[in-house]
Amino acid sequence: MAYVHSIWPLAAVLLPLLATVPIMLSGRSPNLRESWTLLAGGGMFAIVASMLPTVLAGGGFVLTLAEVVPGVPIQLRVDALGMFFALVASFLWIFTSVYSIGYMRALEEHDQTRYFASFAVAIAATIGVAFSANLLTLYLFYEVLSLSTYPLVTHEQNAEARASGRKYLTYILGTSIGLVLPAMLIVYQLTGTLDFTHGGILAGKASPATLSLLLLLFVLGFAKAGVMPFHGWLPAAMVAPTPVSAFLHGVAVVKVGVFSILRVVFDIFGPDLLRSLDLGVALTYFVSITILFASLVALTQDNLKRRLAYSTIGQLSYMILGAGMVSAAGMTGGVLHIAMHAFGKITLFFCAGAIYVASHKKYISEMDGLGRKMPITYAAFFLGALSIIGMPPLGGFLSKWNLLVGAVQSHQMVLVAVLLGSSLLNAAYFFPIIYRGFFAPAPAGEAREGIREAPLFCLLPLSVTALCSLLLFFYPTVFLQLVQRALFP
Amino acid sequence: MQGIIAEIVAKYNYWIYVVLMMIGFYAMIGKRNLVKKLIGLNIFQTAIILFYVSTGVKRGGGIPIVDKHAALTHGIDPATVVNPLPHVLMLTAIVVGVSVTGVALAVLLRVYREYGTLEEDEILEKIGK
Amino acid sequence: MTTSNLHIYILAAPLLGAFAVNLLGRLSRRWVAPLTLGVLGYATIAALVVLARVLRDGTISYTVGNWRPPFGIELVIDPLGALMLLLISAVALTATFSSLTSIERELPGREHLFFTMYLLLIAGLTGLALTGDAFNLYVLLEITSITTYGLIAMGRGRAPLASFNYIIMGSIGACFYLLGVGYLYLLTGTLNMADIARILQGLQETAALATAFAFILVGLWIKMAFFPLHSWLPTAYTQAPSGASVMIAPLMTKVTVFLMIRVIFSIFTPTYAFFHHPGVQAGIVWAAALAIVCASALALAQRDLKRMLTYIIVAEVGYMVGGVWLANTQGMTGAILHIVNDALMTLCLFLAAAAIIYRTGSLGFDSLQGLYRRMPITMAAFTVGAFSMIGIPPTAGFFSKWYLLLGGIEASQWGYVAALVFSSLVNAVLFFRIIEIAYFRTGEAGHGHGHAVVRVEEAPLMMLAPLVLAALALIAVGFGSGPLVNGVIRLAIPGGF
Amino acid sequence: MKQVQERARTRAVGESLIIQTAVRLMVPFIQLFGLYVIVHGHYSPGGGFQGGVILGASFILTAVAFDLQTSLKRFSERTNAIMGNAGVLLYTGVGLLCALLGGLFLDYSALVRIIPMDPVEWRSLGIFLVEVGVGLAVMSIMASLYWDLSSRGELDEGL
Repeated sequence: MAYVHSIWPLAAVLLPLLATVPIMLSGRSPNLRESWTLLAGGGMFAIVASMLPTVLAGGGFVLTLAEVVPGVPIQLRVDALGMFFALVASFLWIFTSVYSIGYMRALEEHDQTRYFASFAVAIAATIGVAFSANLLTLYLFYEVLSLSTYPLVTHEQNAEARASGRKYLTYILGTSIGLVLPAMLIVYQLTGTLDFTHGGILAGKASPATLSLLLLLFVLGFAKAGVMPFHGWLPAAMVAPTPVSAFLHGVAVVKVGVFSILRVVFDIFGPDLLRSLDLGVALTYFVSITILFASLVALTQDNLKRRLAYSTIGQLSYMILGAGMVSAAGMTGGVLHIAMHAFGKITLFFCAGAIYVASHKKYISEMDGLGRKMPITYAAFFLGALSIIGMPPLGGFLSKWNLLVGAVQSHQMVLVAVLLGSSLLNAAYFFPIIYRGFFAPAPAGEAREGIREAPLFCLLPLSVTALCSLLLFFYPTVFLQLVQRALFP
Repeated sequence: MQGIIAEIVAKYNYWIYVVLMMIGFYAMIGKRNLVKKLIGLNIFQTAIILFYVSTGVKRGGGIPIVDKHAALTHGIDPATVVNPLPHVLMLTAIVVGVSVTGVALAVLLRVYREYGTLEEDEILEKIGK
Repeated sequence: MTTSNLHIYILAAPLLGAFAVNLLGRLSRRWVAPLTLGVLGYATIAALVVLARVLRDGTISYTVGNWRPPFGIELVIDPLGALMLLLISAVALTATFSSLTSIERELPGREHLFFTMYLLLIAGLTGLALTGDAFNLYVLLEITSITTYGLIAMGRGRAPLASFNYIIMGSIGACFYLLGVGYLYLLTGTLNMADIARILQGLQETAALATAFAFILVGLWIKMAFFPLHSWLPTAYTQAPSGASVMIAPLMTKVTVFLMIRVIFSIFTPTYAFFHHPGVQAGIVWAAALAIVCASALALAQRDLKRMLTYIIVAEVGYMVGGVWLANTQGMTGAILHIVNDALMTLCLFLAAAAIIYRTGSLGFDSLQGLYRRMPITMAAFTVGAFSMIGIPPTAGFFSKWYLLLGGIEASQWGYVAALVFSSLVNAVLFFRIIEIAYFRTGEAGHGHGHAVVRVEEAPLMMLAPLVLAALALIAVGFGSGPLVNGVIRLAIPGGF
Repeated sequence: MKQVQERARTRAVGESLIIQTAVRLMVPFIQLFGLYVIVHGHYSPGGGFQGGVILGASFILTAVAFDLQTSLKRFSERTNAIMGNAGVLLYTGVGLLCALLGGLFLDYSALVRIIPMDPVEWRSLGIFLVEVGVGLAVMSIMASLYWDLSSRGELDEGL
């Protein structure tokens, strides 16, 4: 692949980062502040999209910032995999911003300036992760993301939020410093480079035992991916405002974790190495536990956002599962699921937030009959849930189908069972919500006159993302092409 | 046993400094009065100074002050004079020691003004309150 | 041999400045600030030029009074020394802005006395970076120590007592060093470092050399507060006037670590120091690991910001000692880079502490509540310093930790690697605890929806500007660590191990 | 004679006429000797340190025999501090002057540029200047060490 030296990757990262300055300065005038946010979001998406044709044509962009360690510069590079992720993230950020404005204003939240500033830094870091050319750069942006989302998690500032923030940092920083950093150093020690190279850099450099240890360190170390046992931060982080949950769990944080693992699996280890050492199989079995267990726990949750959180934990491991299969269809499905799950889950979170804004309800058991009051929200929720479960005609079907094919191709009937079983569980924890919303009688003696649809700023994004989930089933071409480019150039 | 005694006798000067040093060391650690600690420190330093000075000694060496003209015409036989360099070095070390003592005494004055005592136990008791 | 006098001016400027401040400051206090800043500004610029010159032409040797070494006193400025020279003068210059302001309040009427000692201390540190003579090193070490005793004793409350403990410990350290040099003198009959190294080549088997080495090492360890010889440091640095601690804390321990490197390289040679006594090298790395773990754990127990920082300093000394004794290029690079980075981080954090104390009068954790609203810029800079201590890229602290860890992995010293990682995690806990208090606890009841109006009370510009500068320097050094390592530090490490 | 007796009676405990008179006689000679040691220091045993200590001792002797105030009247704290600083400035100043004139630090032969003399003569004179500086500094430090420590830093009554 030919990489062109270009300033654009940096521009995509810097635009939201620099937007924090006017956002903080215009804290007294909310309208101005929000227009900066939207401007940055739109601009960033435009920059990312403008690079899309070149990437689809097999090209790419690269920019070296500074050589900080011999052989490892801080370098940004736009390739197909990164483009795929950046496209999803930057596109969804626009809607998250719009939704945030509606949500925060409707609830008259405090410290909105800090909120929007942290948000902008977070998206900059996310794009940075997507465009990282080597593990060190990725690690850099990964940490920036961890730190910039901390104020978002602790936004409420009460004891519970502080405790969650502490938990969040303990998991995220603890694993990244304690596991990823040593693993990265060992890789550097072994190979003298950290560059993401198609086909991996580790082949023939270390013993199988060392490689297994490294893989374990990376998979567990990128705790944002929520692989058990380091998943505990995700439900805890649900104390954050809902747009944060939507953004964290739909787009940025968790996907960054998965994306990092995929990067490492594809471009540091390389599928061939995994296959030759049977590490891929070990990986799939390892994450299967998370898939099933998380789905089971989700069934028991009454708090809607917590149920979604556990659902997320399960779905994230699908993506790693796909990568671990090291078969063409499996890997395609895994990567594709990043996008499909992002659109589906962000819809679900938007809906959860819209319900909270409209009715101040957090628990599923209280939501009987709400769907009749808020039909649009619930319809969107229905679409999102279908996509996550993997039903046609929604985007989620495509990725899950590919995963199933991949499992069959690699003759892992256990995985087929896991995938099917998990889908059933998904259905089991989503359908009751929808059923209760539309068909259960409203509890007697509760005044519900005031409840109606959430404000337009909330409603619009969730409708769009729900429709996108639908459209992705019919027009997945761009994403499929990117995945093909990324995996089989 | 014989060997050890011979060793000690042959290098008796070093053993004296070791004993002196240990006395100073003991005073610094064992004594509870801050001034006594300081005196211990001085003994400690003095032991090292003596150690240095003794390294310059030569059997039969005289004072290293020589007549200018004699030195210029005949040169100096190094065996006839002790090595003056350690002495000069120790002059500096003594000055350092004096400075340390001076600063330490000044500091002790402030300690005394603060706590009204120089006994470590009593000071710790007062801090603990 | 050179005839340029620039490097001696770096040493002479603060020395002359010290007494000029004392004399003119008696006439009018107005002289103190311009003189101090002028002298240090000059030293910084000159140090930059000297560094450039050393990098271009190689090591500079300078003889005082034109007496040929080994008879005369020799100054040796190698790339490492030149780097230290720049570090010392730049950090001192930055710190001075802050201490001028805080001393004006803490020691009114005695500014000239304070800055006399302050400049003498800087002169001593500069001399340490320059000297090529083992005995001069002792004298300069004591000059720095004595001035530090004095500066610390100028603090309030327990400061004199802390200073006295420091005097006892510091003097024992210096005496040990002197004793070690005595043995070297017995062995070689010379005090010039290069000369000693030359003569020692044939004497590596003697027990006296091992004794000398042990005495010198232990002496320096006491001076640098290497755990468990650290007991004097926390109270002394906590109780010192904040104008003094902003300069002492970043520089003293770091310069002593530099001295250890200097002694190993210039006197004993790395081959002897690291490989002659099997087991010693590994043992010291383990001791360093222990130091890091214990000091970090002790830091967790503190409820006062400045005191907590002092324990972190002790832990960082463990980083550097361990890095040096890993005995490979990566570890040594890490240790030297960490000397630079740690000086800057400590400077940043202590400047922030000084600014906070200037406004709130206390550094207990309870008094930090809501500080992000009251002093946003100070706390932003503090956060950068904290991130660097934790080791989050792209701040400088990450990169030195990178090399240290790499060295540890290369030497298969897993205990040390684990200790470093553990300490980073502990630092994360320590600093986020403070960030949480200062950011999310506003001090009012409840969590207060809506905008609680808190007046912004930033520290004066004289304290704020150096703080921001230090924070920016941390990021700049982080991005520039590649050139720094390749261009300076690699040159400073002799090959052969 | 009567006056002397009167003064002897009103004297504080420990102050003795004999000692005071003796000290008054001795001090000039001690100081002269101190100067001698400084001046001859650069080519014979002695020097700035030793001479300075002797000079300092003369002030301490006055303070011990009379009281602190008397010795401060002869030689005030302020003068003392200025002389001490000036001593160091003289020492470093000479060294720096050599450097500024194109030689190395403390390379006195460079001072030829000021007054053309034999470089060897200048070396001797240069070290002499340095010794004077050192002597001044040491003298003032010895004196102020005693003054400050004996009066707890307040310079009032003394021991």
